[in-house]
Amino acid sequence: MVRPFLALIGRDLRLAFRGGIGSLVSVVFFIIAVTLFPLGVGPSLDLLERIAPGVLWVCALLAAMLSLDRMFHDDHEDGTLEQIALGVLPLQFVALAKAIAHWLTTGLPLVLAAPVLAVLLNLSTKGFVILIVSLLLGTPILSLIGSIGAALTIGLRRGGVLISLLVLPLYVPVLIFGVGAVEGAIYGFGERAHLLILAGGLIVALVLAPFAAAAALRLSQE
Amino acid sequence: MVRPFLALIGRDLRLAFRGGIGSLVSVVFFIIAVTLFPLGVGPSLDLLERIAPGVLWVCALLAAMLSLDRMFHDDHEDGTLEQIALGVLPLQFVALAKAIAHWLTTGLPLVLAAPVLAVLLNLSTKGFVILIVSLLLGTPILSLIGSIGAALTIGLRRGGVLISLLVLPLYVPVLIFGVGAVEGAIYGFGERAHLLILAGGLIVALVLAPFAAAAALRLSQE
Amino acid sequence: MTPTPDEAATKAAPRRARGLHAFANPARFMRLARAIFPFSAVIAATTLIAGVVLGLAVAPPDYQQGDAYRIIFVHVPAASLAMIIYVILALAGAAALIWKHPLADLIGRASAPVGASFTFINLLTGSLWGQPMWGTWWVWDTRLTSMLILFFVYLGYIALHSAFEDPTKGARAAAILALVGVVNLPIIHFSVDWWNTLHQPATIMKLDRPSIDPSMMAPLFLMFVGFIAYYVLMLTIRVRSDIIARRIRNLRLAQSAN
Amino acid sequence: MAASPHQFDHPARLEARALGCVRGGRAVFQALDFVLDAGGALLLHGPNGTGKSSLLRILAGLLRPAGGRVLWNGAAIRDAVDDYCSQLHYVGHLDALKPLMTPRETLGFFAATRGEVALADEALERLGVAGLADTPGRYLSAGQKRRVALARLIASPAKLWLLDEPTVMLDLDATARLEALMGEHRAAGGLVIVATHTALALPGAARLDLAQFRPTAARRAIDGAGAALSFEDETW
Amino acid sequence: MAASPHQFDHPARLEARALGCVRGGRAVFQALDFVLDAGGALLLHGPNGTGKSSLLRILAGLLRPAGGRVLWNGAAIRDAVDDYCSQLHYVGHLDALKPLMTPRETLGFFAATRGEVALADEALERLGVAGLADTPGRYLSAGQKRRVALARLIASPAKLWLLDEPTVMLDLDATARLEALMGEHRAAGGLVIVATHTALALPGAARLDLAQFRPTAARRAIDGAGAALSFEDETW
Ligand code: HEM
Ligand SMILES: Nc1ncnc2c1ncn2[C@@H]1O[C@H](COP(=O)(O)OP(=O)(O)OP(=O)(O)O)[C@@H](O)[C@H]1O
Ligand SMILES: Nc1ncnc2c1ncn2[C@@H]1O[C@H](COP(=O)(O)OP(=O)(O)OP(=O)(O)O)[C@@H](O)[C@H]1O
Ligand SMILES: [Mg+2]
Ligand SMILES: [Mg+2]
Repeated sequence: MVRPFLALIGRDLRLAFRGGIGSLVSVVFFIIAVTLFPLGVGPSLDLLERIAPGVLWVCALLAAMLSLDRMFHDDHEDGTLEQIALGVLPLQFVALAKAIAHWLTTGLPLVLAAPVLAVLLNLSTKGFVILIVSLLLGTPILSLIGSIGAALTIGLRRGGVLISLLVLPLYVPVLIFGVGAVEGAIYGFGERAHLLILAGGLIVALVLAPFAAAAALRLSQE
Repeated sequence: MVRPFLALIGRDLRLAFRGGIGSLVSVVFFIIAVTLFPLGVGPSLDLLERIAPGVLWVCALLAAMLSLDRMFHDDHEDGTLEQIALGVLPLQFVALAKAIAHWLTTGLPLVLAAPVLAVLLNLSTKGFVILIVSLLLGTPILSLIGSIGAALTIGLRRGGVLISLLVLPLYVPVLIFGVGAVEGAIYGFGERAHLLILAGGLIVALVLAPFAAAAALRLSQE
Repeated sequence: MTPTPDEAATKAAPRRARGLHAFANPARFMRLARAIFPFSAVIAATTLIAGVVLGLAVAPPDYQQGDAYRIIFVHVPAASLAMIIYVILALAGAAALIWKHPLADLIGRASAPVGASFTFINLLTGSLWGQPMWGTWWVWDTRLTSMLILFFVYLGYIALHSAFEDPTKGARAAAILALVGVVNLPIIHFSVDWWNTLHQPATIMKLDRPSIDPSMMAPLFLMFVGFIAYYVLMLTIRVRSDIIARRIRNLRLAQSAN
Repeated sequence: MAASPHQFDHPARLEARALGCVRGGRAVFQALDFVLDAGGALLLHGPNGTGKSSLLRILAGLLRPAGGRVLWNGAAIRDAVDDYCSQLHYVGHLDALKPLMTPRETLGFFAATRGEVALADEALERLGVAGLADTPGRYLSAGQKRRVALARLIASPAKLWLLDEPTVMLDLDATARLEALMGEHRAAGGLVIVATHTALALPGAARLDLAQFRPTAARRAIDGAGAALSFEDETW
Repeated sequence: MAASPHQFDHPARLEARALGCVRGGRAVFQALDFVLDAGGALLLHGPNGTGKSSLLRILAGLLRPAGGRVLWNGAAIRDAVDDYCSQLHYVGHLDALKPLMTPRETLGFFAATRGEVALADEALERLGVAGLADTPGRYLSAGQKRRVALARLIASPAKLWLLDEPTVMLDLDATARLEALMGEHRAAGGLVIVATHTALALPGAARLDLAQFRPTAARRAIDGAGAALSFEDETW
């Protein structure tokens, strides 16, 4: 069971690497979106500093959301998904492997790019570490919840938006606690509670999301 | 020449309507992104009012950008594009028709949704009309420029990011003048100049973009 | 080939569920719906008219807000219905997934637009009310925000349902979503509550709760009953028309085969 | 005839009992029965749209029948899907090849999802595309892709082969290779079910004409209407 | 044999002169010549990967040859692409059908892109799928899709038909219909070029074995290296 699981993750990573810059969809989007803000909102440093945690987290969330429709799409189109379904790996592990690969190729790069962008937005240095930690805890939740939305919309033309609409309400709590942690650190009213909730959410999502996604996958093959 | 041109637009619109809510990609993304901001930045009305023009325009721009990779993708994948290329319509008109259909299904809905979202972000009422006008002038430019990027990345896996990178530099001026117009109206230092520049940009884009896109289409054909 | 009932389901299903399966018979459901239809129509019409009359003409104006408060007679029942219907949606989703109850699909499909409309009515009346009361159409208050998110949840449900050409598949997908969403609703509520209280204190003057006068309570209650009757009415109409539409569609498909 | 790379010792039997299929709300076939024993082959034929592909997907467990059962060694496949899946190979219309992955990698990956190690070189050799083992999928012609898809049959063992129009795009050489492989597989105790419109040498194969199981127009309408409230078209 | 819906009065001639093709940096064929006159048919055959599909795309103007020219009525097609395109029909591997569009709409749309009005009903009738005219593409079986794709040939007139493995997925009935259509088209003065691996009745057709134009291994390497910097492989 472990070998097929790792094979699936490994293949997704390999394809992502071969895809060249194309596989960096989310980070590139993240960077673009964040850099547009100073252009749109104006260069005032105070203002930027105040909105920095929110802008960073919202953009991270949008970036994670955008690549979701690719999670199962190609594999479904070219028949790979039905072959995987015929393999020995139970569908919830297929979903889990996909979510992990998604996080490694989108969430993790986001986390790595965040510090640079935080400087760009003049984020208070007190928030730096917590920003990273909150992203580290939050982005995997986004990938896991996202795998449900992606599985539900397999085979639908233009599933992309639908996914956004489906996962958005589920992303809101992550956003609120993520930003809450960073602001808590900056304004000094504490970040622990928020981070603990994020960690708890991650565990719950790890346990439950693959089952929901598996149910959706089962539905997806015509 | 007119009939194939209208047939192309008509078919795109019909497919968009049949796609149900899925065809509202951009508006849904626009609405989602805009609603996420108050959640991230906090509910303070002052702050929201100050960043409203920027947030609205950045989100509109991202929304328009996101649906670009769909412009030629499906038609390329299922062989429709090669049939269209074998038709009588010169490629620049194919590109123009695609850009128009793209604007009708993405840009126009954005313009229509903007007032409601402006209310949510507490945009000053003085900026309302100018926001609409600037979007009406700006979003077609985004579609036209976008058609070049979309044509250049036809057939590339994950062309999505590449498109973003290609069109972004050309989108930035639209963003700056769009926001400039709205802020000019709100803070009373005038919006005419900005709007005129946008209108000029639109005319230039209408004339030149289809040729560039056609060249890109031809390049990918040969 | 008569469609055999799902074997696994019949084997695993508890007795009650098999009882419910009786209604899966379209003909029986149609009879039931026909019976309910006039009742719900009459109740909805009378209570809504009475509620409007009482609310607009009989109830006294509020000493603070004047007549603007009358919007409450729509605003509050709409909010309740919006939430009640989501619970029904989730229960229908569970029934569809666990007991594979076909009627549950149709109920979910029929309920969602009604729930979404009530949510929208609540949002709309609230923001119309907010303009005179708070001086703004919208604030990012906890209750408002979670209501807005509920509206998105409804839209997602409807969109997912209609995205599938094959109605049964759409129903199953939507059922999964409804169940996932139900886990999420309390979380949203809770997190949104927390979000607002932790940040800067609310800048908006909060409305004092009007002490409810019986003359105000009566129309409120009537409107509430009227909304529920209206919902039942819509449910029966939509489920019935769904069944008929599917029959027609299948007949047409079958004919086009040869 | 070279020896098959895989030998199957225990006898196996696949049975379809009163299978019915409804797609898009329309009854496609009904009351379909067959029995296939180890070493046997079944050739599905019939006009376009009579349900050959649908039947193969039902047999692969990818589509749920509207009625009836599929039995593998006497047990309903729905009760032991995982075990059953690992004993079959399904090659459908889609080649399941990635533009960025080479045939060798592809075969390795699919064998891994079955918990096995791929005999990639041997498999590609047998299909006559050993020279393309390291050419990314995007550089392959239609027939070359098809050959790689068929190489999955050899790369990891499975008793039951379900092949949907396998000869499509294949040239004469490749068709002959496929015929040889099917012969060896049957000789080794495997089962083969093929849907095809073209001539294919399958000595002693049973033939099933799907057109014979078509419901009458009247029945179809009734079933379709009834199925609206049941679970037509459910899957997995 | 029913009369073709379209008649072509002026004679036409298609010539290939010293055509060469390089794909993915590798030379596929070279020095390929043929002449085809009105009423004639050319059957392309040869093992997988010898360049049949590539040749057809070159003839359709969708792929640029690495060398040589294609002449239509004596003029190089590159000089009058638009005019040439409107005189040909290309049916490739892809069916160009949308899941959400019905066959009638699809045919209407493609005819419109050619500036014409589709004979949709007649075309679907001729391919035996008149009953599916209003069924969305997603409900069609593989062979039904293929029939709709082939209906494009009838829905609007074109002198030159370029067909890439048209019989794939077709049943016997549909194959016979296609053969009849090709016969009528030729009788009416049309030209047909078909790449196929299956038997197809094309009386009096010239045959071209692509394997004969394969460059030698040495040549292939040289050509490939030279072509690496050119615009190989840009396709639609
Ligand atoms: C768009 C804006 C608004 C939204 C989305 C909204 C939402 C809601 C909801 C969901 C409830 C039901 C709460 C429950 O049943 O537990 C409710 C109740 C109520 N709303 Fe609003 N509301 C809005 C604006 C307003 C405004 C402007 C006022 C008056 C100034 C108002 C006054 C009330 C009152 C008096 C109740 C009933 C009291 C109670 O049950 O606690 N609302 N609203
Ligand atoms: N898109 C492509 N990019 C690069 N090389 C390609 C591409 N498509 C095909 N080739 C290569 O070009 C050669 C000719 O391919 P082509 O598809 O024309 O062959 P074919 O004769 O049609 O084969 P088949 O019988 O398998 O359809 C093959 O060797 C193949 O590897
Ligand atoms: N995805 C689908 N959704 C709904 N109906 C479908 C779907 N695929 C096929 N059908 C319908 O089901 C019937 C059987 O299709 P199937 O693909 O099994 O036929 P087939 O025998 O394989 O045909 P072919 O020879 O054309 O491949 C057809 O009438 C078709 O219209
Ligand atoms: Mg088939
Ligand atoms: Mg070919």
